[in-house]
Amino acid sequence: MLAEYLPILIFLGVGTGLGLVLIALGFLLGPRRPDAEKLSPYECGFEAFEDSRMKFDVRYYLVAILFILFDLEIAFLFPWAVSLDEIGTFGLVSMLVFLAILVVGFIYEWKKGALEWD
Amino acid sequence: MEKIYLAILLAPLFASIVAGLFGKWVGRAGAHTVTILGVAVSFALSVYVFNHHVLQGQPAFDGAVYTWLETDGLTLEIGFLVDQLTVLMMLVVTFVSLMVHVYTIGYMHDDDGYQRFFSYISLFTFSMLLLVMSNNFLQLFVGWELVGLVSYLLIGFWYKRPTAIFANMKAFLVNRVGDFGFILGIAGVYYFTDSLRYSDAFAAAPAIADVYFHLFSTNTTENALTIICVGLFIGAMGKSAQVPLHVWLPDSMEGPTPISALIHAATMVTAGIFMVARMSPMFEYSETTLTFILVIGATTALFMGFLGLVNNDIKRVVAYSTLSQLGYMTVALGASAYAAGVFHLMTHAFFKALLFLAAGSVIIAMHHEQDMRRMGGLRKYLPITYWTCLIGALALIGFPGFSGFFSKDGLIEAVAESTIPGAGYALFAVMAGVFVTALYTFRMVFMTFHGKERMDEHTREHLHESPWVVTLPLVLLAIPSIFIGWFTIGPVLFGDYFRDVIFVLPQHDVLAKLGEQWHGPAAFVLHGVQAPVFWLAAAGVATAWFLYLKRPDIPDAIQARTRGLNRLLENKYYFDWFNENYLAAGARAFGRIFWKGGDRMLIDGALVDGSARVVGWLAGVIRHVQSGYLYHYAFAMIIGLAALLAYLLVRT
Amino acid sequence: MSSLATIGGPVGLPHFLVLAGILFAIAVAGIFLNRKNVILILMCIELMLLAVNFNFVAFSRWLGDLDGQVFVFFILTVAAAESAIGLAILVVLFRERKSINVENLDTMRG
Amino acid sequence: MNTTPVAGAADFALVAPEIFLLCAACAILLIDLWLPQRLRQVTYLLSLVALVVSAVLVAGLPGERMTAFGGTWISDPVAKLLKLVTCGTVAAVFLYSRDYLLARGLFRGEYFVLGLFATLGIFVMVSSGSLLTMYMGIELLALSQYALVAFDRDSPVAAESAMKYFVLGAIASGALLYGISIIYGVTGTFDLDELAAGLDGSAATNVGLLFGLAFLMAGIAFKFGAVPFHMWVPDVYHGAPTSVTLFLGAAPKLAYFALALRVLAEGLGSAVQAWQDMLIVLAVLSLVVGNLVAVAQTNLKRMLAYSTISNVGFILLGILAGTPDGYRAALFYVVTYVIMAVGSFAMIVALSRRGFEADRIDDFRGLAQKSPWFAWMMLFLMVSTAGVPPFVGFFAKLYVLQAIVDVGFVWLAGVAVLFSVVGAFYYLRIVKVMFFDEPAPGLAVSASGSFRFLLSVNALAVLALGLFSGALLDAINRALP
Repeated sequence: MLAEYLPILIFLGVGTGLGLVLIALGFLLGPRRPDAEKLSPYECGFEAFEDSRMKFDVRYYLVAILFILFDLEIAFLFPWAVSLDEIGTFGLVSMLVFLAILVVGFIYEWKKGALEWD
Repeated sequence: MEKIYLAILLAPLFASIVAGLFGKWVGRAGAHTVTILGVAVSFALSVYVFNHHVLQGQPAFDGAVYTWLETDGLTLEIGFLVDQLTVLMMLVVTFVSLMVHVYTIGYMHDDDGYQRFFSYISLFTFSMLLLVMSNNFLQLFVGWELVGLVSYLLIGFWYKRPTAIFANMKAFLVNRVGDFGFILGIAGVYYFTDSLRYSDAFAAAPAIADVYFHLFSTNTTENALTIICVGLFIGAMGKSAQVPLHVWLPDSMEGPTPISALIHAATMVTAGIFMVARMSPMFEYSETTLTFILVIGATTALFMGFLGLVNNDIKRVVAYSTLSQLGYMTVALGASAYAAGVFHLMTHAFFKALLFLAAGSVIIAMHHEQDMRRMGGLRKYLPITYWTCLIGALALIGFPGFSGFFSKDGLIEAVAESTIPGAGYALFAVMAGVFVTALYTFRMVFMTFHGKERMDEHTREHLHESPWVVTLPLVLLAIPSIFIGWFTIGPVLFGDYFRDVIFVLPQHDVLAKLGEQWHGPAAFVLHGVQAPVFWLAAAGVATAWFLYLKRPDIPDAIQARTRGLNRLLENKYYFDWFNENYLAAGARAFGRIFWKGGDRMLIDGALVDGSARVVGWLAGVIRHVQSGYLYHYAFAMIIGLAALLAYLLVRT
Repeated sequence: MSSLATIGGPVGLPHFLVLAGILFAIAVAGIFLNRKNVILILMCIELMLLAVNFNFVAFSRWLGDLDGQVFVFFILTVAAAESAIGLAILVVLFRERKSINVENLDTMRG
Repeated sequence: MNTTPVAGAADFALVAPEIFLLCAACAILLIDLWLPQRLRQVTYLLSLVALVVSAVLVAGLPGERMTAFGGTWISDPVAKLLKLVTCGTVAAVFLYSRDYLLARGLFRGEYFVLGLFATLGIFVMVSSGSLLTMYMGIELLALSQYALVAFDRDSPVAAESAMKYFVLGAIASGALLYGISIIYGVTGTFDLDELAAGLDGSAATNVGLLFGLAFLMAGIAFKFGAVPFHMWVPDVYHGAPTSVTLFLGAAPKLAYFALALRVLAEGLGSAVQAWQDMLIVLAVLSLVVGNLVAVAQTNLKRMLAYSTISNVGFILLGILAGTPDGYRAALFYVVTYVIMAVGSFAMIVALSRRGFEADRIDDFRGLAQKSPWFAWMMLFLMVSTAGVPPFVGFFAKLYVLQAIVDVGFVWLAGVAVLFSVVGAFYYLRIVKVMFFDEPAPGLAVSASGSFRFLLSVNALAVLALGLFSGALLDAINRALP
């Protein structure tokens, strides 16, 4: 059965090979005349202000955390929506309860000020 | 009735907890009020129980009030066996304890540990009641150990005195030897009967008496019951201070005087006697044990009396006399005259507590001076103490009509009737003991209250009679010391007070033989006056009078002539010396190997310290695994998981 | 179960199981080989849960039983909650320590 | 799982306490948002009320075994008993924590809400009839606990220990899930009853099942803190605020016991041969390592953590006996252990003040002189945990030993006794320090009246349960007939 995957393997091989060859060609054939301006970091025509590996603001993490949590309700909503016909009122009420609990969390974060940037 | 028994038992415990834990809160007055109340309640209820069982003749109670733990094969219960013997002990314990509580108010007046002390003595009363009221061996043992524990705490009460610490250590160690025997005995009972109840053990006793097995070698057979009984008696030897486990008792005089009176005279030391009497249905079937008891008791009775002759510390003299009297009781047990032993126990409790408290009163008056050589002529300063002390002394020597007379005379005559091996030696010892007792008792009386006043000026000026809380117990104890024998000897020794309670085989029943000649207490007194026992006592008193009042120079001369004998006595037959130099210090011979070497190196060093060191070292090593690094922790979990999986491979 | 390999087409249950096993092993190895960044550990944990999900889905398909896939939904949610809490702890840790280096987490030991 | 939802009033009646607890926790979370700091006590009181009401609802559940929601939920006497004990324990923890949190500016609603959610997690675990429900309970409890440990945001050690706990916990739940997935693959079900019905005597030699079991066991062992999955215990107990340690050390143990009981004894009962051997290794290692390392500790919280590990060894011993007697003994042990652990940690709380955690053993020096009553209470707790009669700890150990001797593991009992003796050493060291050392400067019990009262009741209960151990034993015999 592995034979069926042979085209994929060939494709992978060709892709990798081609990429490597092109890079190698550029490296070998391209002219190299570095000067100070060329080696300095380029940032929209300005001098770089700070280390490019700067740390993200902690607030990004907060938003990320909240996003993950609320994003995942989709995982439940989707199969629920698909099978809503079969599960009827009981399913509807169940989902409402689930969302209500989520809303409690949402109120909490709102009131705690997690949604304000400053 | 169960509720009343429980109340008797728990009232002192409750009082003890209040005084001990809330001592600061209830204050001094609160502490002594609550403990005295607790013991008074116990005493009053004991009187009620006495009335119920003895005067009204209700049957004995034997049953569990609470089943603590029940697993297959083993039932641990808290139960009571309340019969004539128990009631008698309950009365003695609670009464003496009550007196001591009152007396303590005066004696410990200036002590910092006032509340603590009351808490301890109430706890002691509880433990002792637990012990005597028990209907099974486990509870007996718990009471036994609790009593020992409290005694241990009390001897070391003044824990800042090094001698007190040493004394309490000694008491602790010596009692452990006894306990070892005791545990073996109890284990034996359990092994043969699968039960810890007295009733089961008693019922099985004749059967166990027929079991023989090889213990020491295949050539000799040992009787199972004998082993059990000897084990139990070794326990009794520790608690009741029989030779050679007696060494702790004189030293225990380091404790406060009320304790000497309560524990080391009246109650705790009698626990062993009580126990043997309680177990009479077992001991009766083992004549070997009875002979053993007889010989040990006789030796204690006579030789501990001699020690009273040379001691100058007033409390120690009383202590040695206690040892000697305990020997008497033990002899009675050995002669199967259990009733006589218990009877002497009872009378002794009264007059010995009296003597101790009187000695305490003297000590208070003398500002904690205990050396009789610095006393003398105290009669006019301490009249009440003197008269009560004299009553105690007369009772102790067995002066006809006093309580001690009835019990001791009955006891000696019972021994005279006994025919078991060793009875001859015992009879000699107790007869000679009478003379010795009289001699040292009146030596003490004369040296303390009569003769020249040998104290210094300062003390003399401040001499005055003790306060009423001290003298009241003296007077109250003096009354039974005189009279109690009159009323009780008939039913207790010769009547049926102990029928159904104490079991005696017909061929051993010496008291029954005596009973044939019993014509009432008055006749007994008359008979006593004509008997050699009285004359021996009288000779003792006369000798004391002659040596210590008439010609005080003679004792010194005698001492000078008989230096060797004197040294033997002053060193208490070298028991302590032997223990310390041979037993307790085996590089100083067997002792240090055994005690220091064995204990320090093997137990403390190798087992306790050594194992502690090994444990500590191991702990140090293992804790390095706990490095604090997360990946090490994760790694450990992976290793664990891998091990579980590897196990799987091995398994399949 | 000799036909294990053929169920679910040419790529059978064993392949999924092996793949899940390898993912799980990589995740575990990542956790204790990585000694620098706590965030990497969080990622490894996610990977581990994904490996488990692979297992569940594969078994569910093979058994023809939906329960396994239901379980996967729950795991997904829990994994999200878990990483949320992980990140929150990470933020607290960084604020206190100014570092999320795994090697610095050793003030308590023994 | 059925395609048409089967859930009627009867099903919901059996989960009434859980529904109430969930609603109460959500409501308290919201109420707390609008409360000013000075009214924070309201949150605290409401939480206690919520626990009491839950307990009342639990008490109203039927006394026999019933299932709900297609077998995923079990309501039986054990669950009832464990839930009641949980309510009591958590309430006690809240009460003990109040002053501690107030003194440190940690008196926030989240502590109580998280505590309630953890309680809900315990409830769910205790009543699980399926591996899925069990997993949800485990995670609800675990996530609440991670958050609780990191609750003091200004403490570097707390953050560190929370991180360790979280990472290791996540690995453990990964392993647990992996195990569940394999078992699902082998048996085709999550339902514990079906699992039990589907397996027979050959289960103990079924390689696939055993493979899953090994992973599952790793997860369970981690939750309990059994060696070698114990590494988180000392660090977390040490690093977390003492009021949180108090929580971690007590009620969750009941849930982990339920986890072992439901999954191993009920679900995989026919593979007893297999998990028994694994548990023997875990139990012996726990006894050895827990008791040995505890000796070397100077920090009381760490010492108690190692003591927990050794006690877990005992609980596992009871479970591994694999007999009803063994389970009963383990249940007895876990209930009494929880009571003793709450009391012991509460003593630390009692002695600590603002800016001073009395968590070193030296901090207890001379307590008997400063506060004899509490010294005695601590003595009761320590002596009981060491297993000295007549305290209840003794009976707990006794029953476990009896159960394993009955199934022939005399050597195991020997090991357990030997290391209990080692254990007695470090418990008694506390007693020695309290009664025979000179008082530490500034030592004092700073606690409110209700705290003192509860602690006294707690410690005296250890004695009372020992003296009347028959009552507790009866309750347990009824719960696990």
